[in-house]
Amino acid sequence: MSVIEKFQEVSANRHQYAKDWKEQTGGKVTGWLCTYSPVELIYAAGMLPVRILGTHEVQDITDRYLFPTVCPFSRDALAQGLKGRYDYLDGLTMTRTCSHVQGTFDNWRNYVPVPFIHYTWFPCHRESPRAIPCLREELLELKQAIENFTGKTVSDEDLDKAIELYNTNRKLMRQVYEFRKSDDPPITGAEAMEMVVASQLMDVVEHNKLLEELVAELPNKKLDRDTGLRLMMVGSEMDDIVFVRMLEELGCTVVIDEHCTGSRYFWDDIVPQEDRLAAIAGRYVTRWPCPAVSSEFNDRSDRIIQHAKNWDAQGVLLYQQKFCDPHEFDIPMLQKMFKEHDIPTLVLEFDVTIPFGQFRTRIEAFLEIAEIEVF
Amino acid sequence: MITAGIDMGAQVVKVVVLNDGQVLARSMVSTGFEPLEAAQKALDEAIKNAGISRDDIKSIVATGAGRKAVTFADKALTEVTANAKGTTYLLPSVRTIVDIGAEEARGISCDAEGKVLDFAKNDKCAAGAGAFVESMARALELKVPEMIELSLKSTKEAPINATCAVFAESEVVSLIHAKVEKADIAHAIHDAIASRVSSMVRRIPVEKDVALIGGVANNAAIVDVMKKHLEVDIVVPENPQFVSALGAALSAAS
Amino acid sequence: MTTEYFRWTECAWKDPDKDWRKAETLVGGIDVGSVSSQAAVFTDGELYCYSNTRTGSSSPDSARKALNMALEGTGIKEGDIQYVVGTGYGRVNIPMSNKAITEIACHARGANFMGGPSIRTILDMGGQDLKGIHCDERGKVTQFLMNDKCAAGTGRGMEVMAELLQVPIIEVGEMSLDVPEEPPPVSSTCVIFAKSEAIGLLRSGWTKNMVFAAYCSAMAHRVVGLLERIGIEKDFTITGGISKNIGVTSRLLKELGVESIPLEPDPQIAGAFGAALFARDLLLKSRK
Amino acid sequence: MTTHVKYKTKPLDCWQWGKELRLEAYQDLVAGYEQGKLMVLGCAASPYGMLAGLGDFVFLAGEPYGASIAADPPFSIPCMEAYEAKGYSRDMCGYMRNFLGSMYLDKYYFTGGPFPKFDFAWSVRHCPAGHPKWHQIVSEYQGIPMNYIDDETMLSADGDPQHRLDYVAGQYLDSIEWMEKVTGRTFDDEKAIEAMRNYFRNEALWGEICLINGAVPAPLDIKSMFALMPISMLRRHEKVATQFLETLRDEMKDRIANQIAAVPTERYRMTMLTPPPWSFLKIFRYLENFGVVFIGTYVYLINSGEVKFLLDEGKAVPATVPEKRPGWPQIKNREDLCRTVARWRAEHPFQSHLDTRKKEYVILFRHWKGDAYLLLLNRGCVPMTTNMYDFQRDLQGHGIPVAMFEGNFADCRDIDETGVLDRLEAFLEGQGIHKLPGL
Repeated sequence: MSVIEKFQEVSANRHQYAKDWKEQTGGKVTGWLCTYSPVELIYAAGMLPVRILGTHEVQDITDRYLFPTVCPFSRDALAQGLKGRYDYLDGLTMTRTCSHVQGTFDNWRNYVPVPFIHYTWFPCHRESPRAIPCLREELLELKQAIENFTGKTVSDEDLDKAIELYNTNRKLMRQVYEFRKSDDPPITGAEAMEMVVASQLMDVVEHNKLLEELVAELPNKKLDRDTGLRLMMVGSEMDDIVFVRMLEELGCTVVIDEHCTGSRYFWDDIVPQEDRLAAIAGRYVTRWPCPAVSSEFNDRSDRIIQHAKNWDAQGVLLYQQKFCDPHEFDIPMLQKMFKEHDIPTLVLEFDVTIPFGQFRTRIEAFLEIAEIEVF
Repeated sequence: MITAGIDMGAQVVKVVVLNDGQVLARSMVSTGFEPLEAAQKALDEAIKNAGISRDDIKSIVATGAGRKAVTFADKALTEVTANAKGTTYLLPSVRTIVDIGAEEARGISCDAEGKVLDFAKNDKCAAGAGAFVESMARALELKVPEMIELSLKSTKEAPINATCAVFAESEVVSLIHAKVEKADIAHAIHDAIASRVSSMVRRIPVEKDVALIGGVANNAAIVDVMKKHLEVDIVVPENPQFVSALGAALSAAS
Repeated sequence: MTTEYFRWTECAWKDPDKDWRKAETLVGGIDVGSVSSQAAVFTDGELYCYSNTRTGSSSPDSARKALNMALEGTGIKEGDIQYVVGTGYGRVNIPMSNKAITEIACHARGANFMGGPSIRTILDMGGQDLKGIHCDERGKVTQFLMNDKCAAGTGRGMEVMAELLQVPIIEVGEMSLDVPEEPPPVSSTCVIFAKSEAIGLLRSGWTKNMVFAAYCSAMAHRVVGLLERIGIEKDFTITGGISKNIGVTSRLLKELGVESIPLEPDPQIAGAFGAALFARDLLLKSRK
Repeated sequence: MTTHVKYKTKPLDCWQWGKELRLEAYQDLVAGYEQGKLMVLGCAASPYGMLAGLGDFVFLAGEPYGASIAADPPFSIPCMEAYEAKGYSRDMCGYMRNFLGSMYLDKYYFTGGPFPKFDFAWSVRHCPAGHPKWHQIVSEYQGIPMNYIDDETMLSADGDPQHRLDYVAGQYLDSIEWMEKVTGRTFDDEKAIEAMRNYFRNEALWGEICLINGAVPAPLDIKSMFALMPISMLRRHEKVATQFLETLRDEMKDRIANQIAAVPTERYRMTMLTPPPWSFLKIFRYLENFGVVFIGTYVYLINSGEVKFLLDEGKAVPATVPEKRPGWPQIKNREDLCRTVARWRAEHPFQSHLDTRKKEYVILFRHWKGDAYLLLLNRGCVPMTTNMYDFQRDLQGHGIPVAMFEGNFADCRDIDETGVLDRLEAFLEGQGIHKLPGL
C-alpha cells in the first residue's frame, strides 16, 4: 500500500483508527474543533489529538440545535457528535475563534457527553503585545486541566518532545509542498489534502514516519496525467476530497493551498524557548491567521500572494463554507488583490454536499478561459 | 348540529360538512383567483352532496391561507389549530402532526384534546413541497403516480442537498443528464423533501403517534422516506387533504 | 399532458440557397439545456440550418431530436457532419459530439458571431441560472459570474409565473408592458415566495398584466444586481430564453441605461452557434 | 370605548423632551461633522465615553445607524444593493450592509448629504471578527487609521483570571496612546473619567428603567422603549442623559402608582431577546389588536443598559456603578480607568456565557411577568441566532411558551410579512388569545 493510500485509509476509518490507538496505547483521545487548538500540548499529556470533521453527507438532525445560517461545516461536525460517531472521545477542546464553530462546541458540550471538556479562551488581538503573555496563561490553565483529568503531570521534557515532533511534522509537510513547485508536480492536490487531513487524525509519530517515506519517494514519482492549469485553493475549511478529485479531473492540478486542512494548519513552527508554554503561545498568536481570528486583512493576504507566486499559480479557486462571514469579508479583497496580479479567480460557495453539475460547469468554464485557444 | 369547515388552500378549496361528528359530505374546488367564489362553489357542492339546504348549516368556520376571504364564515381559524383538531379527532393517539402542502410544510405537537403545544414551519429558504414533486415529475416526463411507484423501486442513493427547491431542481436536471436511473432520481426527489421537512419537524418534540396529513400525504413515497428520516412509524388518516376542513367544521360545532 | 405554458415554442430553419455538399467543412453544435435544446449546422463557418426544441428527460434523445429537426429536409445525415461540439447541461452525454464545451464559452462565441466583435458583456439568463459574461473581440470569455446564494431571478421563476397564470411564456413580456401604470415590483424574487405573492395580488384584484409587470421589474432589478457585480462594458447583449421577454429586457436596459445589440436570427440559439463555431475550429485544427 | 379596555392611558409627559434629545443626538452627528469635531466610528456597546479624553467628539456607532436605515426600506434597499454590487454576500451582518451601502452611495441617512469622513475608527471585537472587519473596510475605503480592542473576555463563565483583565486593560492603555498619536491631541484623563462616570450611571439607569417596566400594567411598551433608547445608547456619556433618564424613571413610577398603562387593552405580555426587524415594527401594533403588549427585549437591557442578575436568587436588580461596588477602586487615573472599564466589561451581562445567559432569559421573563417569548430567527446576525433553537427548548423546558419567526433585523427583503403575522396568529390561537372584538 502506498503512503497516500495509508493516509486515505486512516481518514476513511478515522474512528476505528482512534479506537485502535486507545487499545494499543491505553491512552486517551481528545477531539479538537479548530486549528487554533494547541495539539502539541494535548499530545504532550499522552493524549491523541484528533480533529473533528464532517462527512459531507446530507443530514437533518442539527437544525434543532443550530440555525441554518450557521456554516455547513460546523453543522456537519455537530451532526457527527449527535450521531454518536465520536462516542470514544475522552476529551473535547476548542479555542475561541469563530462563532459558528463555537455553536458546534456549545451544543456538543450540552448534548453529547464527553468526560473532559475544556475551552481555551484566545486573545484575538494578535497584533497586540499583550496577546502572547495572555495566551500563555490560558495554555497553563489548559495544561493544568488536562493534568487533573489524566492524573499525569506534563513535564518540560514531555513538552519538548511534543514540540519537536510537531515541528518535524510541519517541516516534512512543507517539504512535500516544495515538490509541488515543479512543472509537473509528483503529487495531486487531492493526495496532498489526504496527507494533511491524516496529520490531523493520526499519531504524529506514525504520520512523521509515513511523511519520511513520502519525501523519499517523491523525487522519482511522476503523475500519469498532464498538470494542466496550476491552481491554488484559498478559503475556509475544506476536506471534501471527492470535490478536489473532480476538480483535478477537469484538467487542472492544485499545486498550493491556503486553508485549515492545508498549509494554514501546519505552516508555522514553534520557536523553542525556555518557557515552553510561552513558545507555544507565540506560535498560535503569530501563526498564519484564519480570518475568523485576525482582523488584519493584509496579514493574511501578503502570505497568500507569496504562496501564489512561489508555486506559480495560474488560477485561484476562492471558496467559502456557505455563511462563513469571516471569509466572506476577505473574498472580495482577495479577488481585487489577485486581479492586480493578473491571476484569474473563481469563487465557489460550499454546502454540506455540493451541486456537482453546477460546479462542474463553473470550473470547466473557468479552465476554458485559460485554455481554449482554438481561434 | 350541522356545521361546515372550509379550508382555503393555496391550490384547492376543501369543504367538509359535519353532523354531530358524522361527515355528511366533502367537496373540493380549485381555488383560482376568486377565492370567495371558489369557497361559495365548494360549499354549494358539499350542500348538494349532503342533500341538505344552506339553512341547515348552523355554523361555518374557515381556515387555510385564504381564510380571511370567506366573508360568509362565522369564524376564521388558522391551519395549525384546524390541523390539530381534525387529526386528533380522527386519530386520538396522535401527538405529532406533519402537514405537507403544495408550498409549505408544518410540524405540530399537540395533546390528546388536540390543543396545540408547539409548532414549526419551514424556513424561508426551505419552502416548496408538493409543487416541487409535480414540476420534477414533469422534468422526468412522468406522471406523479408513476414517479411515486418508481421511487419505491429505487436501489441507489443520489443525494440532493440544496435547501432551496429551485436549486434542487437544477440538481435534478444534472442527475438526469448524468444518466442516473429515473427510479433513483425519483427517490432522491422525495428524499430531499423528507430531509427538508423532517429537519424542520425535529424542532418540535416528535412524540408518537406521528401523523402525516395534507395533499402530499397521499404520496406513498413521501410517507416511506419520512418514516426513515424521522425514525418513527407514520400514520395517514383517510382523506388526509380534508383534515383541516374537518378541524374547522369541528370547531364550528363547539 | 396538459398545456405547458412555461415552454418555448419549437422551430427550425434552413438556408434555402446554400448547398452543403459543396462545403469544405460541415460541422454541428448542440446545446442541451435544462428546458430547451438547440442544434445548429454550419457550412464553412456560415449558418446552414438550426432548430430549437424542448429538452426531454434524456439528453441523448433530446440532442438527437434537436439535430434531426434541424437536418429535416436538408438531406444531411448525422454521419455527414464532420465535427460536433456539445454544450449545455447535457453536454457530457451527447452521443454524436466529439467534444464538450461549456455553455458559457459557447454563448460568448455565439453572441460574438451574431452580434459582432464589439460585444463585451453578455447576459445569459437560463432556466436554472443567471450568467454575466465578459468576452474579448474574438468572443473569448475573459470573466464570468453566476448567481450564488439564491435562485431568485432565474428563468425558472418566469416559467413558474407563466404556469401559474396560464399564459404562454412567449406572451408574458408583451402583457407586462400593457399596464395603465408601472406597479411596484414584487417584494420577493424568491421563486416560491413570488408565486404566493402573485396569488395574493391576483386575489386582491390585480390583473395578470400587472402581476407580470411587477414580477418582470423585480426580476430585471435582480439581474441588474448581478451585472453590477461583474460590471458592464459595452457593447452589451442578452442571450437565452429571457432575452425574448421584452418585459424583463426593456426594464433592465432602462435601469442599466444601455442598449442591447439584437441577436439575429435567435438569441436563444447562441449556445448552439458557439458550439458549431468551436466545432469548425477544432475540425480545421485536427486536419492540420 | 369598547369593553375590553382595562386600563387608563396617557402619553408620557417627558415624551417631547425625549424626542428632542434623540433628535439632538442625530443632529450632533451632522453638526459636529460640520463644526469639524473629532469624528470617530465605532460600536454602540463600546465604552466610547473614553473618547472625551480627546476633547469634543462625535461618535457614530455603526449598529444604531444601520438600524435607522433598516427602518426605512426605500433608503435601505439601495444601500443593500450597493453593498452587494461590491461582491459582498447577502448573509452578512444586516446593520453593516446598510452602513457600508450608505458609505458606498455617499449618502448619509440623517441628511441625505454626503457620508461623513471619519478621523479614525475605534472598534471593539464583539460578534467574532465582525466589527473590526467591518470597520477595517471603512478604514481602507476612507484611508483612515483604525484600532480595536478585543474585550470579549466572557469572565462571567469562569471567574476572574487576572491575565485576561491585564490583556484587555492593556489594550485600552495602548489604544489611548495610539489615539494621541493619530490625532495629535493629548488625552485628558480627567475628562475621560468624568464621561465614563456618566456612562456607567446612565447604563445603570436604563437598566433600572427596563426593570421597572415589569409592573402590571406596563407603563411603557416596547415601541416607546425603542424610541427613547437612542438617548441611553448614543448619549450615555452625557449628564443631560442622566437628567432625562431620572425624570423618565420617576414618571414611570408615577404611572405605576396610578395604574396608567402604555396599552390600555393589555392582557397578554410578551418579551423578546433580540432587536426587532426594524422595517416591520407594525408587528407590535398588529399584535395590540389581540391585547398583546411587549414589555421589553433582553438585548437592549444589556446593550445600552446594565442590570445585575442574581442567578441563585433568580432575581434581576439595578446595577450599581463600578466605583460603588464592594472591592472596586475609585478611578483616580488612566490606569484605574482602563482597569475598571476592562473589569466592568468583563462582568457585564453583555458577555454572559451561554449557560448563564439561558438563566438570565428566564429570570428576566419572570421579572417582566411575561406570558410568552417572541424569538426572532435573525438572518441578519449569526451570533444572535446561532443558538436560538437551543434557547427555545430551554425556555419551553421552564414552561414558557415561545413564538418564533424568521426574518432579519436590517434587511426587509428577508421578511415574509404575511407569513409571520399568520404564524403569530396561530401561536396566539393556541394560547387562547384571539383578536379583540371590534378591532
